[in-house]
Amino acid sequence: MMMLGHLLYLGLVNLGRNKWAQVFTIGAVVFVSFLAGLFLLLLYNINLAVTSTQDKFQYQVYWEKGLPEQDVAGQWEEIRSWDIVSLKTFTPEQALQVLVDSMAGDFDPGHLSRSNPLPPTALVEISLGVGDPDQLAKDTLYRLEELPGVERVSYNPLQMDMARTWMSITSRIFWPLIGFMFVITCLVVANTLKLNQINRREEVEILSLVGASSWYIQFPLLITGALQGLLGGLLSILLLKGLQVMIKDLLFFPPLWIRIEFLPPLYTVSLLSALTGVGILSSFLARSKD
Amino acid sequence: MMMLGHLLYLGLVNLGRNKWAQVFTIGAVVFVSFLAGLFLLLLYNINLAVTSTQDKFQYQVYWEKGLPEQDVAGQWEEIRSWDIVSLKTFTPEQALQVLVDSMAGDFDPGHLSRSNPLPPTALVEISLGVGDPDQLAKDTLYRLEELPGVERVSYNPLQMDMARTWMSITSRIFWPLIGFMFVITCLVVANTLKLNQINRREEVEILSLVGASSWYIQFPLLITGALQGLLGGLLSILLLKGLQVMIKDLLFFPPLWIRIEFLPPLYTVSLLSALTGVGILSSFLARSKD
Amino acid sequence: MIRVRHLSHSFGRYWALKNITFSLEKGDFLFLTGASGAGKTTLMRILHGSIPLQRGISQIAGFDLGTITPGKLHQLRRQVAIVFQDFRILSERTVWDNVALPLVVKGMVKTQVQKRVRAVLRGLRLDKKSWCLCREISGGEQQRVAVARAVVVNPKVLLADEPTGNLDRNLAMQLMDVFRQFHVHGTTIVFATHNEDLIKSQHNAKILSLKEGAVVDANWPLEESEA
Amino acid sequence: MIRVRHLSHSFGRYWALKNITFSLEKGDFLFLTGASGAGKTTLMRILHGSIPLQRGISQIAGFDLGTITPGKLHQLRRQVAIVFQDFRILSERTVWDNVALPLVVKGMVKTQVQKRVRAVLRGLRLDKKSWCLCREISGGEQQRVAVARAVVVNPKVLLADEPTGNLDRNLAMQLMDVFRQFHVHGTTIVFATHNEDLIKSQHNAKILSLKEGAVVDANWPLEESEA
Ligand SMILES: Nc1ncnc2c1ncn2[C@@H]1O[C@H](COP(=O)(O)OP(=O)(O)OP(=O)(O)O)[C@@H](O)[C@H]1O
Ligand SMILES: Nc1ncnc2c1ncn2[C@@H]1O[C@H](COP(=O)(O)OP(=O)(O)OP(=O)(O)O)[C@@H](O)[C@H]1O
Ligand SMILES: [Mg+2]
Ligand SMILES: [Mg+2]
Repeated sequence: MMMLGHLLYLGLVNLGRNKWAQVFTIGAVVFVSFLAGLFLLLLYNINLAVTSTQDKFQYQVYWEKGLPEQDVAGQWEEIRSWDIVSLKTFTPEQALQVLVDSMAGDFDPGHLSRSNPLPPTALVEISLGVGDPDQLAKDTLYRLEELPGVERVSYNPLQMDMARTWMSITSRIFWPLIGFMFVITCLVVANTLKLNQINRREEVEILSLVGASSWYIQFPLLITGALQGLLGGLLSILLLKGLQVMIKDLLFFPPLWIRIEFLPPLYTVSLLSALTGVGILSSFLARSKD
Repeated sequence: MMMLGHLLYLGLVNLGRNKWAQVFTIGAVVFVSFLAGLFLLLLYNINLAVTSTQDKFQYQVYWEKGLPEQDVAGQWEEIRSWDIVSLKTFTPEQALQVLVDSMAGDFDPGHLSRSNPLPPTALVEISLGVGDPDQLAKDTLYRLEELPGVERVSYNPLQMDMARTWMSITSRIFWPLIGFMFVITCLVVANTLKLNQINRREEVEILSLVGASSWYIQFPLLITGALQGLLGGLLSILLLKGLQVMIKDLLFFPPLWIRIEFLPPLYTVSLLSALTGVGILSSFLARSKD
Repeated sequence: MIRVRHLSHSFGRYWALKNITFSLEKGDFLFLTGASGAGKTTLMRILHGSIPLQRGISQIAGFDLGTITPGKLHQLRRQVAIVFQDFRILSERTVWDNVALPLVVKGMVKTQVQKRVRAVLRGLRLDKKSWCLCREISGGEQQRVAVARAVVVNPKVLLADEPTGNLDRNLAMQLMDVFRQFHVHGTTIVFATHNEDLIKSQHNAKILSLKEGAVVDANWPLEESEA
Repeated sequence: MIRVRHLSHSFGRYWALKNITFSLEKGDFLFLTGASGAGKTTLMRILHGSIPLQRGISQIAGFDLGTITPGKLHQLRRQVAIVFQDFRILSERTVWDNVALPLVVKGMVKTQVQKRVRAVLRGLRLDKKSWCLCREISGGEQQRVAVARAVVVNPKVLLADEPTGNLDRNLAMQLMDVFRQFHVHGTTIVFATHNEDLIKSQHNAKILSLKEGAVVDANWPLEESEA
């Protein structure tokens, strides 16, 4: 037990040797994981933005022309009672107004309003957040189409494709990225440990010659690796948080209105433990003879 | 002269020592610069996409209602002779048709066409690629407004803002990113050189004791650093090219139609020379005592 | 305590040891002599387990070097201490740390360690240099640190490879006194040296002379009486 | 050739050399003696420029160690060769490479280098070990490599710090022969040793004895006649 404490202490002492090399390494670990964290932050925020708009799905519903206003209004009430996000309704008059507004200045709708060519319409927005989005989208489509008096329901299938594409891109980039981060960190940490070890080669040999067990020799190296990973990770998370605070409002303007959020705790904790693990791993890597 | 060749050779020989450490380092350099290259590639391509749409600027031109068709057509011809990218023209009939098409199915435009409320319009697209975009946009606006019979010219000022915002974001990310890449690469290369040097410490000391000049001792280290940077850079560019070929068509679908392009030669060459420079730089860093 | 039979060792095609046979009992004192390159260091390193045994039989302090596993080697080395010809001390540590190392590595309690280290350093006239770094002491002082590190564990067998090469006559004699003390208390000692004065100074010592890897002379019967 | 006046040197608060004064002419042969820790190595290292001069005057082979710049040190070291007590040879290089090193570093042409190295290795009985790595040769062989590397440059001054500690009597005498050859050709030699037989074997040699950093004995007048 006392021995274990002693070995832990030796691992810590190791960090004090080759000071410059340690600084270089932890620096490199910091920068690498910072870069990776930045990438993560980017993806995470784009993801937030995409899902907050793209998991909603819109239908444009057209009723038959000339339907009594009360009937249509009744159906609007019904739709409103469904599990939807929002409903925008347009009587033929409102639709015409929108149309006219979108046109050049002094366009007189007078004669149009007398024989309005437009049907009543509504814009229904639902959330695809829960369950199978495909099924949900289809179900809602049927329900809308089966409302009496509804002539046509249009929607943009591309909208869903976009969201899906984004997800597939992220997942394609995400894991390779994380993998990369690991490999680099591993390489960098292993490199210093290697250096540490080469530097300690004589010491290790002498330790073994005076009767130290290989456990006594290897364990401190492992601790050193873990500490390097952990320290580098902590510093890079601090840096990242600083950056996030600085650029929080960078995209907070029309039409984006995106606030850059920090990574959730789960992410940061896994980042840290991953880096620590990598540090330990590389202490094994460093044992390879050269 | 012969001495110089001998020293170059020594630098090369250095690469052969601490083989694992060299592999780790060049590996780390490769991955770091690959990551940076990936970032560059991403930015470069988004930039391409943004500028290919955003450096164009659109005006919607509305003529007075009831203007003789020939007059308007004559002006269209004139606009077409300007230095513009594209011109889409709409007679009142065409405009109505577009309007009708955009509406629900069986909407009868019969009575509208008899007293068409819409004016002749045109969509003018110019390129802001050369000169001062603000000035160019204003000039074209005046020219269009001064055409006889033009009632109003509208445009979306946000369009330019978006492009500007993007540019400002990229330039904010770009240089820090490049800086980071440098720092990491520097750290990683310096680390190995440090290792190399610690490993050679005895040799260096002995060389000095038997009468070697400090030039004889330092120059090979410099060569080693440069070679590490260069080699790492070359490998990472190869990797990047491979990736680009693989993901070229990842975004080639509607509505993006983006083909991911490789970095232009200027970029790759500067990347390589920068990495080589960093290698040399870090050979100086590695000289710091610890 | 030590039993070597038909031991041969080659580095590549060069035979550094040729068919060596001898035995030592507990408490024996052996001088190993021979010209430079005769194989003295090689023999010591085999007995200490730092070069694997190639041919023949070699037993020391109850361990068989032909069958010992790497995991057990450190146990052997806690019984069999060695003074290397090139010292092998940690130049960046203090004299004290170097001498305490074999005890610390065993997990001995601190007060014990201090007592032992202090005694040994005093015996070798190193007490004034305790807190000097080993790269900052003279050649002869380094050599004595190497000796101190070996004797501090109170080994069953003490292998000393040319431990007086950097010492003047006085110190060499003092060092012999230290060795004799251990010898008296039952430590088996193998002492490689070129110094004939030292050999003469020790009575009832066994002497083994090597030449180009083979035994050329010995002052006691090498073959065991096959009882 | 060597002129040392009132030279003192301290490591921290410890005075390793105290007010040393002596002079050597071209072709002198000096034995430097003294117990372990007397300051022999320190004096040699100052003369070689590996420890900066603190107090007093020290001139060697036309260089003044008080005013020499780091950029000129390598020129001094091409005239003044040293055999270190701890050898300082490159253990991962071959014997040949180690001995050729000072010549390669000067930029000497290859054929010259070969001729010289071969001659020196033969003189020190190392020709059979030319292509062995230095970590794979015996202690005495390493010591001779260190000597070979020093004499190969044909130095004006040869500083040898305990160059026979790992050699048997025969080899020590052979090494003395090599030194004598250089001596005859005009090399100034400073030889630190504990071996009294060696000192006796050399006639007309000067002898300087140190004790705790001070000169306690010398067989020639130390103070220059202030002409
Ligand atoms: N690792 C090795 N590889 C190859 N040859 C070796 C190795 N170690 C020793 N030798 C050779 O084996 C022979 C015996 O070496 P050893 O070190 O045992 O001699 P020694 O008796 O200790 O000599 P010395 O008195 O000079 O220390 C020498 O010729 C040496 O060159
Ligand atoms: N770098 C150093 N820092 C502190 N003290 C030192 C340093 N180098 C030598 N000393 C001390 O100076 C004294 C003289 O050392 P030096 O090496 O000159 O002795 P020496 O005469 O060569 O002895 P030996 O015969 O044992 O080699 C010793 O007591 C030593 O501990
Ligand atoms: Mg030996
Ligand atoms: Mg000395």
